[in-house]
Amino acid sequence: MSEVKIEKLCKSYGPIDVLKDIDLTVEDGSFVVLVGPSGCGKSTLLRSIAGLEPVTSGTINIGGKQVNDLPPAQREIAMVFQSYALYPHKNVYDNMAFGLKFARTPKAEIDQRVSEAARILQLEPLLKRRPRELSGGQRQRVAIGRAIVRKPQVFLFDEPLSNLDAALRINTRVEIAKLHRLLKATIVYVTHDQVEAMTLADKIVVMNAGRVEQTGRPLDLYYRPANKFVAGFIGSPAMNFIDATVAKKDYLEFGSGVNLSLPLPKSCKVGERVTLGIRPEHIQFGARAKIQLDGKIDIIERLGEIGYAHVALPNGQTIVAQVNGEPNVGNGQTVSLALSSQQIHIFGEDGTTLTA
Amino acid sequence: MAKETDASLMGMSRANYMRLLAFFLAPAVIVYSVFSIYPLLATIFNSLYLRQTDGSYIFNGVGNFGTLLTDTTWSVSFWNAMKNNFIFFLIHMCVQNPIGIALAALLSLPQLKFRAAYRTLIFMPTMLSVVIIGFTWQLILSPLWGISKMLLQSVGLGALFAPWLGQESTALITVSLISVWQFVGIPMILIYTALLAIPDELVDAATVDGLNQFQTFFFVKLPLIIPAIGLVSVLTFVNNFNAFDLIYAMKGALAGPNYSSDIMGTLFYRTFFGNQLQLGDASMGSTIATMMFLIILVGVMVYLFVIQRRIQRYSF
Amino acid sequence: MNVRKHASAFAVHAVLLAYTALALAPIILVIMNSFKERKAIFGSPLKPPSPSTFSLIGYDKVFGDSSIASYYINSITVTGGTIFFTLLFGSMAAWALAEYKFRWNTLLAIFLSIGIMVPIRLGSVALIQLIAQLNLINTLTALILVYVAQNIPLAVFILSEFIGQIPKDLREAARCDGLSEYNIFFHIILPLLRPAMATVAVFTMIPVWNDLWFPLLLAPAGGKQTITLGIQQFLGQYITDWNSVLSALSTAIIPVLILYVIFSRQLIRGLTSGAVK
Amino acid sequence: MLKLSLKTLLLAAVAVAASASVASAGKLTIESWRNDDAAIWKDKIIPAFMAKHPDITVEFTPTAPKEYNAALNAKLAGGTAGDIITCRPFDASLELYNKGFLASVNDLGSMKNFSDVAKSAWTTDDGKTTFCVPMGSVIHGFIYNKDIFAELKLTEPKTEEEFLATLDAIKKDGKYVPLVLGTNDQWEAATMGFQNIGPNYWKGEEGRKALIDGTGKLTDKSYVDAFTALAKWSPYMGDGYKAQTYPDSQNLFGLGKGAIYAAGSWDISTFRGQKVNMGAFKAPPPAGSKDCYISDHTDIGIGMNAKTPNAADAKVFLDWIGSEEFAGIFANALPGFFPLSNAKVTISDDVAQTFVGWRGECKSTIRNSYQILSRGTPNLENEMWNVSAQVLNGAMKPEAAAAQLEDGLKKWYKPHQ
Repeated sequence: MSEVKIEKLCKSYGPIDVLKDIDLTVEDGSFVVLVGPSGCGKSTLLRSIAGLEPVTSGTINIGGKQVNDLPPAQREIAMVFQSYALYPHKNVYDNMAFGLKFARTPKAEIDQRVSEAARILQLEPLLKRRPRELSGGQRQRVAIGRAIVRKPQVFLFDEPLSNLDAALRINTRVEIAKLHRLLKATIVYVTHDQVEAMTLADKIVVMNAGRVEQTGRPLDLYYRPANKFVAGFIGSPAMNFIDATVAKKDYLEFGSGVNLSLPLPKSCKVGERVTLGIRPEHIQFGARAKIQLDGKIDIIERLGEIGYAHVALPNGQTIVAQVNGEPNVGNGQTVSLALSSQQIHIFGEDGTTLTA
Repeated sequence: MAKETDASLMGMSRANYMRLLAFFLAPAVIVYSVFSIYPLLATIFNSLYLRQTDGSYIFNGVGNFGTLLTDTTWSVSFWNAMKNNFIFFLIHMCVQNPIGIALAALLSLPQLKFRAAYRTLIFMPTMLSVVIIGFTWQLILSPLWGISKMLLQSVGLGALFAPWLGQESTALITVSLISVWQFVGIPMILIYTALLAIPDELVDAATVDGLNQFQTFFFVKLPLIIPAIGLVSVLTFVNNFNAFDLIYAMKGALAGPNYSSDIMGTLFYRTFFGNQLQLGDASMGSTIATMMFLIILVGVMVYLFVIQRRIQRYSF
Repeated sequence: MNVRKHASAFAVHAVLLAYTALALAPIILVIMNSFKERKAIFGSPLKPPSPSTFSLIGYDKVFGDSSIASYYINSITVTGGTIFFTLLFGSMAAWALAEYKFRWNTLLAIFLSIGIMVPIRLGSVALIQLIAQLNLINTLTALILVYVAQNIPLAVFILSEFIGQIPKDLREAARCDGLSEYNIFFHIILPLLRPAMATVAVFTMIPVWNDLWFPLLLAPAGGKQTITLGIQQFLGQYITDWNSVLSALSTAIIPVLILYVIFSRQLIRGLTSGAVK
Repeated sequence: MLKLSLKTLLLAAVAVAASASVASAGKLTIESWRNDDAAIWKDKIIPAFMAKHPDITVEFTPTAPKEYNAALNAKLAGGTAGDIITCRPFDASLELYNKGFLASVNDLGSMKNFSDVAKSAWTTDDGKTTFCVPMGSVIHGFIYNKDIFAELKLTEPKTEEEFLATLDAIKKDGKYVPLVLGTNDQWEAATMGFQNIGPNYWKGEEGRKALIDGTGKLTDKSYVDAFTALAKWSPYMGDGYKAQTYPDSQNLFGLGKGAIYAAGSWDISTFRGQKVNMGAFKAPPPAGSKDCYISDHTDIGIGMNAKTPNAADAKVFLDWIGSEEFAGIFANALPGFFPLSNAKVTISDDVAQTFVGWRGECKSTIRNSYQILSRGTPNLENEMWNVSAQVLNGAMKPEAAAAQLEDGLKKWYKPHQ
């Protein structure tokens, strides 16, 4: 049972609060991704779990045992670092065996564990090499191997793919996903890349400014963001946001005569300032629809099968709409955009999602 | 060095290109050749001549070196100075550099408070002139002023006090330790820089691997700063075989008692410039200087071609 | 864990504090006693000056010897001149070696690096004769020339490493803009070299300011003594007068310490080539 | 700035160099190691000369004693030395004369005021040319603190036996350091120790000359005895005397913490400055000796830079140095340096008078290592410093010390081979 349970975790450097009241449960065998912009505290949270950062208050439980006062080595965790942090003066075998030696593991067992990890990661031919004789992807695998041999309850990954090039990143992402299934390991994974988060996670934790903004399964976050921050962070290209005023019941004014009649959550009050959010992929061209905005195309980026049109609204705002191969739209053209009413999000002035 | 640019690339005439090179290179090369290389060569040249009792010089080939190394008139002093110089060097290697490394290790600990203040203050003696340092310590160790005796007595070790600077068995060690005290800042700073270059994540990785701070230092950091330690060692060697000021300031040109603190630098000074009734001897002085030159050269070569090649350098 | 952590932090500070005290005590002792009267210096050397033992008599004598001020000016001139010419000549040569292709490039680089390994001091014998022939004995020019020659190799070494790190694009862009090679160096490269120059300046300054050897050989008199030599000679003169001795030592120490404390951050950064955290 | 060519740079460098060279006619500069006496030269000696010769300006520019030889040699070689050169005795100055740096002073009128003995320290081996005007000699002996002697009811010792008894008495009392002398700087051990008491053993000039012509050896009983006498001092020297420097010794006695100080006469002015109530006694001869001997060493002379542009003025100055007037000023301004001229000089300082008074009671000699014997390698004077310090430190037996000196001399000096 290797569950990670974090309660009321706070951390501050002097007057600066880096982590504020974090509650988080990582179920046994699950893959949890901490995601958020840089400086949001996700790495600090991971390092707190690892025991590399002392916490100010709150508790951390791993496998049902409170580990707040345990040094990293006794927490039964293993960590894969962003820069891999391989010992440059040791070969691949020794890098993997190093921690075990210090834990006074019998030599035979070290051998057995290292060769098993090497087999899983296809590192066998590289065992005698030094880190500098390895490619980036190979180093990455050694770093993971070093984690595996520890047989930890929890794997901690700190942006492990950010030093790889785009192609390798996708490959390794898949390998990590496979590895997770193979090892049935509990994983806490930090990244700032929402695509990684979406593809890998059983559960995503979106963090911002030291707080957990929302926790949930990837698609839950995509379809039901709790607030404007999560809505904007998850999904690519990002969700369009248009500021509006509730002029009357179910009626939004965007300024310069741009208005929209649509069903609004009941909690909306007349005169309230809100933000309408809609993802580019939920906008259609030309179709006559109930909820529709007119604008002029500034520029279209075509990626092949799909494209993105940047459309200027009469009130000066630009929104991005997905173009699904329509060949007849072009720059400078005036178009009508149909918004799918199920996919419209309305956020209150404080950014929280207003629900019906 | 593929990045160098040549004349054709810049569309310059050959004459203009030479003028360009001369403009940039001549000042440095001229000053360096005239005031550094020429004197070194001339010294080697001088060492081939012999001073006659009437003050004139005759050509003697490498005879001076034979005299210096084998004729007991000179060789006793020479080997004594050589031995003392090695002791001087060994004390620096075994005391100064380990202390420097230890201080650097402490200073590079994460989350250390007052790091900058410690670093600044510990480096302070290195800033001061050897003359001042030598004199200051002479006062402190002086049996007349009695400061060190008082200090020892205050911790109940008064009986340990001795005129360390005046005893044959302790003079050299005492002077060496004073030099160590002054210059410990240099290995400290160089090693500290090397330690800073080690990525934090590597230390974190070691922590996760279950190493405590001592083990992290010995098994992770230390192997990685070996190149810096090698550099510090060769610097120590060159500086120690060049040392002169401190011993001259504290023990005079005769480096007593009974030449027990005599090193190559003082022997050279005394021989070349003379002392009291001893007249300066330019040729034997040059011979000693040339020997120092050779010793340093051998040391540096050993470092460059034997030690440095075996040292593995790591990029992080 | 917390207790253990505090205990180890305490131990670290205890060690560092102890060493800092060891490093500073002799200096403090000298400065403190220089403000005391003779009897108190000998009677209670470890006590700070009190109103009854306070005395400036030593300083009167030191500053009565008006040459102390000129010694300082000599030292500043020599150190400043050395740093200036070392940086100018050194960066010019470093640039040529790093940037231009010519037949003797590598050989010249090796030639210049001899000076890093072998100290010029061993050539003192011939150097004196040379300086004498040039009629430069007892001039600050002699010292500056020798120090510049002594420091050029290291300067070239550090600066050419640094020039190698300046993006090639920058020079190419300048060439495309039609700048002459001279202008590229003086207007583009030189300003970019500032951090490396700070390092070279520090490595040059400390030994030059503190050197006793060459002032002793090349400019031992004629009012051209540097402060280090001047103090050494002053000590010789007033050796039994401890008020003067301690005041002279303090006079030599204090300005250096003040400058050091003001600039220590830059200085240490220079020494660590910018790697200070 | 960019037009600045290499040529301009070089021109600038030459200009800087040229402006630095010195040329000061009409003004005499004196090179000296006597930085202790700078004030006396400036306030007393030079004004007295300039009162007579208002057209000649004189400046005294001393160098620290430790660096004097090296600095002077460099300056002479570089042509930047002063017009007047203060001369060390014997070979150091002879070397300068041989190299053509010092001019002959044979033709100076005042040279007739000096005896051959006085001139010997600055005369060529053939005795034909003198190159420095003898200025002063120093006498060795012991200075004691009168107050301490009064307190402990002691009297001046007359013999070696009494001397040791006196030291014993002071040691027993325990309040004062009996004999103030340190061995850190080494030279005091030889100069204030060995050369101070030695002449009584080797019979002054007789022994000294025998060493030079080879009839005497340093292993002779007289030298071993001198070292043996020296070795007896150790128990009476201050705590930590092995690390005690010369200035330490001066301070120790100057502060009234020591009773007897092994002295050179030049120390008188130092202790006058520290207001010590002092007296002096000469080196106590060993039991059974009929005559007494003192070390009265020709220590300081003054000559002319052969390349001076102000030769005429310099000669006027040197002639005045040889005069009776200078002898009077010098002797009284610097009690402890005794003029070498035949002129009758009254010395007002009572301790200095005591010192000079010994000339009438005992036979004078100079230090035995100075003439000729320190010309080769190993250097006898250096060796003497070394072994004397070791004997006092208890690190060497007197016989071994004497043997080492003789061995060294034997290596290069024909008459001893």
